[in-house]
Amino acid sequence: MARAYTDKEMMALTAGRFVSNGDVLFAGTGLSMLAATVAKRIHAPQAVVFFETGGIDPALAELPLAVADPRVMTGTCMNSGLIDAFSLLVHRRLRTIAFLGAAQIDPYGNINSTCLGDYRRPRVRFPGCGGACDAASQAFGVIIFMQQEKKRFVEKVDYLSSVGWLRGGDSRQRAGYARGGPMAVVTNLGVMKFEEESKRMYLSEYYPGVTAAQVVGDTGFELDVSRAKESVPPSAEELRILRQDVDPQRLILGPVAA
Amino acid sequence: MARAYTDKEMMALTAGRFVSNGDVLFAGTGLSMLAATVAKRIHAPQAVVFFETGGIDPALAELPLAVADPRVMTGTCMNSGLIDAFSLLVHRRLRTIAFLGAAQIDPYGNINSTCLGDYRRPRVRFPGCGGACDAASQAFGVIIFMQQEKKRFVEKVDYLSSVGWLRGGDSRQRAGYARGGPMAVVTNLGVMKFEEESKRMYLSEYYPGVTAAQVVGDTGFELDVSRAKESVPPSAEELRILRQDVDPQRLILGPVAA
Amino acid sequence: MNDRIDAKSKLMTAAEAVRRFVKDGDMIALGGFTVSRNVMVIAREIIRQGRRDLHLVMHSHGQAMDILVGAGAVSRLELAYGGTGRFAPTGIRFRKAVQSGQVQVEDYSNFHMSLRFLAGALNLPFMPSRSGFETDVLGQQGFGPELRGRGKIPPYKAVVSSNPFNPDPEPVVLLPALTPDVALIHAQCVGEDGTVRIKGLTFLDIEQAKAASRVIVTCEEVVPAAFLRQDPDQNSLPPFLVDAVVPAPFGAHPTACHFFYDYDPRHLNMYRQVAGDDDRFRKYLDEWVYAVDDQEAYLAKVGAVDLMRVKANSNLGYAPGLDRR
Amino acid sequence: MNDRIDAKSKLMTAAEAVRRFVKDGDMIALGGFTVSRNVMVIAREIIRQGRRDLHLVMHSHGQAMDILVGAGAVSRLELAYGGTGRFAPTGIRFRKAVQSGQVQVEDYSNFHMSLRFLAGALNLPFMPSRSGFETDVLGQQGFGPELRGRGKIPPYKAVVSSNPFNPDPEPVVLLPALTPDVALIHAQCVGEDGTVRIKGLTFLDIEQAKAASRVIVTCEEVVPAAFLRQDPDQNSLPPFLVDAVVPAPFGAHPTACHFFYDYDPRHLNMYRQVAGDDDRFRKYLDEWVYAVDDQEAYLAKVGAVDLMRVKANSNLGYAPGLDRR
Repeated sequence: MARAYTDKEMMALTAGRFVSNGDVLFAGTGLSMLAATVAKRIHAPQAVVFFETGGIDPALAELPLAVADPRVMTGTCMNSGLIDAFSLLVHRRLRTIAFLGAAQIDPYGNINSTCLGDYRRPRVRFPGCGGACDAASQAFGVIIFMQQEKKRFVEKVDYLSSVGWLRGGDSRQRAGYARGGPMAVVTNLGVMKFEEESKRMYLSEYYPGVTAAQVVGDTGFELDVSRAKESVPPSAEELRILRQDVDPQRLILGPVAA
Repeated sequence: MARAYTDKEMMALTAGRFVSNGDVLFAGTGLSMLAATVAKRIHAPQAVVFFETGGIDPALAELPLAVADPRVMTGTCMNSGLIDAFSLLVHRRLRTIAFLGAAQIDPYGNINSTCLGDYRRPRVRFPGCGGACDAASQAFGVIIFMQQEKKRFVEKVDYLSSVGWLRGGDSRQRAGYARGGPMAVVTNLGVMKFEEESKRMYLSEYYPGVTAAQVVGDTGFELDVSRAKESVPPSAEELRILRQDVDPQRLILGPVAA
Repeated sequence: MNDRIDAKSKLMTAAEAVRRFVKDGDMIALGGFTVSRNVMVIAREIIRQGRRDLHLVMHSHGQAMDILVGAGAVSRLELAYGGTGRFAPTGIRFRKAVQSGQVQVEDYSNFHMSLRFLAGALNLPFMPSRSGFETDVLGQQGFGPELRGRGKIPPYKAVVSSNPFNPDPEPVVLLPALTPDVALIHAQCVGEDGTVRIKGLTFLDIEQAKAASRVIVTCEEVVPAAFLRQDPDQNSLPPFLVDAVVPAPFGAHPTACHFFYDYDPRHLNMYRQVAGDDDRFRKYLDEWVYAVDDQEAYLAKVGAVDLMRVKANSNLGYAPGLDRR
Repeated sequence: MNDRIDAKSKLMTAAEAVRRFVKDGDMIALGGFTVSRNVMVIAREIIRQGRRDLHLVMHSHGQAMDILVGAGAVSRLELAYGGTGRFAPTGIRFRKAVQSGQVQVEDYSNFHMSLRFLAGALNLPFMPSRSGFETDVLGQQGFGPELRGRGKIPPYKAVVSSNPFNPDPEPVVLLPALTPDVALIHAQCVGEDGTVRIKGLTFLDIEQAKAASRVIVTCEEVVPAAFLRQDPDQNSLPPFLVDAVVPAPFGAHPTACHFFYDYDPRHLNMYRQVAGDDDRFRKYLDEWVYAVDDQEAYLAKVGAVDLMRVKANSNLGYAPGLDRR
C-alpha cells in the first residue's frame, strides 16, 4: 500500500515530536526549519525558534530557505547577531534543542558535514560545520537528520565536524563537554536513539511500511534492533498543517510523489 | 597682580591644547570633560569625544556631570555600551587620548584613584580606577589632571590604580603594554612631562604668576626644572568660549573667585 | 527549566519579585551606571525586606549601590568605581563601609568587569585582557583567603598567563567569568511577555542579564509585546531571559532614565549632605525607604513639582536648563 | 593615523575603493551571511581589477565568496560554512576549488569565528571557547606548516589549554584573534560622514569592521549624517571607523538586503546551473562581472522586472509570495 505521505514529511513530523512546549529551538536550514516550525504550530506553541544569525522567535509566515533569509528577521522579538545568538545557545538556564543535518554519522552520533577523503585535498567537500559544531558542543540536546544509507552510517566518519557521544560511555564528558549530546537521529526509515550507558546508537522506531531489517541493511555498522517499534503514522491534521501552513510551496518538502 | 582666570580655567585650557584635530578623546567627568569640550570648540573641531559608557561624539549642548549623564547620549553618532566603547579605546588605528584624574601620582606618572593606607582596610577610600586603568593601559596617550600638593606628588603611590611609565625606562613596555603612557600632567601650577629615555617627570611649564620653585615646593619628589618655561596665558577668546559656551553654569569650573 | 517561557505572567510588584528571586547571600549584578538607570525600586525593596550578606557585582555604580551598602545589606562588592560623578565622586556610604571594614571590596577596571560579565554571558570560563599588568588592581586581593574558591568567588582574582600564539613572550591577564544569581535592570519599555527595550546607552545591562541565573526588570512602561515586535532591531533582551517585570514609573529616581527624566540634583545633593552622618543617613532611610511601601508612595513623597522639574524633553532626552549645581 | 576623521569625503566609487584599499595578498573579512547582504559590488570590482592571492575570512558565506573563489582571486580561506542554504548547500565554485587544491581552507565553527573577530575588535590576542574538543575542526590543520606563523596566520590553529580558575582539570580551547586588512560591509543606510546603520540582523559585521585595519561600506542609501544622529541607538558603526562609502543600490543582489529587497531565486538558481561547469562559469563572469563596469550597468542587465520582483514589502522586509522554487 502506498503511504499517504513522503519521507520528508514523516521526518519533519517525527523530529517535531521531540519538541516540548517551552523549548528553545536552534534551527538550521532545510528539514530542521520544518521540524521546528511544525512543532511550534502543532503541539508546542510556546517553543521559541531562533537562528545562529541572531533572529529570535520570528513570525515565520513564510519558510526561510537559509538561516540568513530575511524571513528570520521579521516579527522577531529581537534582531541581533551571531554573538547574541550563541549566548542563547549556550545559556545554562535554557533547554536549547538543536536540529542538525550531516553527510556522515558514526555509531556514537558524531557527524561529518565537512568532507570525504583527506581533509586537505578532499574527494568531496561539503559546506563545513557552520554553527553545528557549537550546537553539538553546547546545546542542551541535539536531534540529527540523516538519509539512511550504508555510506552515511559509517564506523568512522571521514572528518569529525560536530561531536556526538564521542567514543561512548562518559568520553564526551571527559573531553570537556558539560552538557548536551545527541538525543535522536531521525532518518527516512526511522528513529535511532543512544543507549543510556554505552551511548551507542540503537534502532528505536521504524516507520510504518519499513522493517527493522531494512534499516539494518541501510546502516554501515551494527545496529541493535531489539527495542525497535513501529512509529505512529502522521495524523491527517499534522499533515494538513505541514502542507498547508508550513511549506505550501513545498520548498523543502519537495515533490508530493517522492 | 590678580590673574584674570581661575586655576581650573587654566587647567582645562592647558590640557585642551594637547588635543589635535582628528584625535579621539576618552573623557571622564570633571575637568577632563571640560578639556575635551573646550578643545573641540576652539581648535580641534573634528576631534571626537567619547565616553566609556558607550556615548560616541555627543552634541554636548550641556555639560555632562558623569559619564552616564543622559547628555552623553544625545546627538551622538552612536549609542552603545561599555564593550563597544572599550573597542574604540583600544583600536589600533585610532589616536585615542584619555584625560584622567587621580588622588596621587609618582615620578613616573603612575596614579592612584583607589585608596590611602592599606588596601583591605584603607584610611581613605576613593571611587576606584573605573575605566582609567584601561585607558592608562591601552590608549594611545594619557593626560593627567592633578592638584599640585606634596601629599599627592609622592615617591610611591599607596595603590597603583592606573599605570604610567611604571618604573621608567622601558619597564612599561616590558610589562606587556604595547603603546600609550602619560604624555603630560596638568596641575593648578603648571605642566609636567616625562623625559624621553628615563620617563621620569620634569617640569615643562609653570603658569604665569607661578614660579618653578613654587612647583618644586608643592611636589613630594625631586623635580627637574631646568627645561621649565612660563606657559602662554589663556586668550580672551579661549576664556569666553570656556565660560559662555562650555560651562556657563560653572558646574565644573566652580566659583569665579577661586 | 525554561519556566520563564511557560510563566503565565511575569508582571509583579517589586515586593513579590524580591521575595521570589532575591535571597540572603546572593550575588547581585546592578544594572545602570553611576547616575543613570539605577534600579532604585528594587534596591529600596531589598532594604525593606531586610536581605543581608549580599555580594554586589557591577562596573561603575552608583546610587543603588550606595544605599544598599549604607543599609547594611551588603557584605562583599566587586566593582571598578563607586560613586556618582560630581554629586559624590566617591560613594559616601560606600567609602564609610570600606574604611570601617563593614564590607570587603575587590577592585577591577571597567573593561575587566565588562569582559567578566561577557564571559558569563557566553558561558566562557574566563576572558583575556591587556589592562593592568603590574598594577595593584591585579596585584592586591580584596577578598581574603577565607573567601577564595568558595561559592561564586574564584580561587584567584586574576591570573597572568601568556599569549600562546606569539612566539615571543607576551603576557596576558585572564579574568574569571561572573555568573550572578540575579541581575537587576531598569528599562524604558518592557513588553507584557518580558521583551526588554533599553533606550540610550545600554552600559553592560544586556551582558549582565545573560550572565545571571535570574533577571528582574523594572520599567517605565509596560507595552504590548506586539508593539515591540514591530521594530525588533531596537530590542535588548528576549522575553525568555526575564523572570520578573515590575512596572515602576520614575523607577530610577533620583538617577536618570534617558528620554523619561533626568537625574534629580536636589535629591542627590541632599543625599550627599545627609549620607555622611550615620544618624542623618538612618533618618534618610526611615523617610525614603522604610516609610514608603511602594513606588506610588515614593512618588507621592518626591512630589509632582520635583518630578516635573526633572522630566525629560522629548527631543533631547534630558531636562535642558535644569539647575544642576 | 585618524586619517578617516580628517577625510574630506569618504564617498567614492567601488573602483576607487578597491584601488585604494584592497591589495593582492590582503586578508579580507566578508560581511553578510549566506544569502543576505553580501558585498557583491566590491566582490565584482575586485575580480575586475584582477586582485590575486586574497585570504578570505568569514563565518558562513555566501555568494560573494563563491564568485571570488571561482574567479581565481583567492588563495586561502578561513570559514565555518561555505554555501547559500537551499540554493547551493555547498558553494559550487568553493567545492571545486577545494577539491582541486586551488585554495587552502582552514575550518572553524561559527562561534569560533565570532569569537576570533570579537578578539580582534577588542584588541585581545585570543578568546577561549568550549566548542569542538576532540573534533577534527580543532584537530585537523588546513594550512600547512609553510604558512603557519607567517603574516597574519598564527602559528597554531587553536590551542587546548585549561581553566586556571577551576581546581579540577577543565579543558578550554584558545582561538587566535583575527585582524583583517580590510572588512567589506553592505548596509542599508550610511551617512555622508560614514556613520553606518544596518537594519535587521547585523551578523558579525560590526565586530569584523572593528577588527579590520580598513573598512569599505557599500550601501543602499547615503543619507545626511544629521538624520542618523536623530536616533543614534539604531546606528551600527561610528564614522571614524569607515574608510570608504560606496553608494550602491541593490548592491547585495542576488543576495537579500532586509527591507530593501529579497534574494533573487532566479539568479541564484541560474548560478547553480552554470557554476558547476568551468566554461559556463567563465561565461557567467564575462557577462555578469567583466562586461559590466559598474553597478548601474549591472542593474540595467538584471532589468527592472527582476528587480521589482524581489523588491521588499515595506511592512515585512522581504518579498512575500516570491516564487522561490
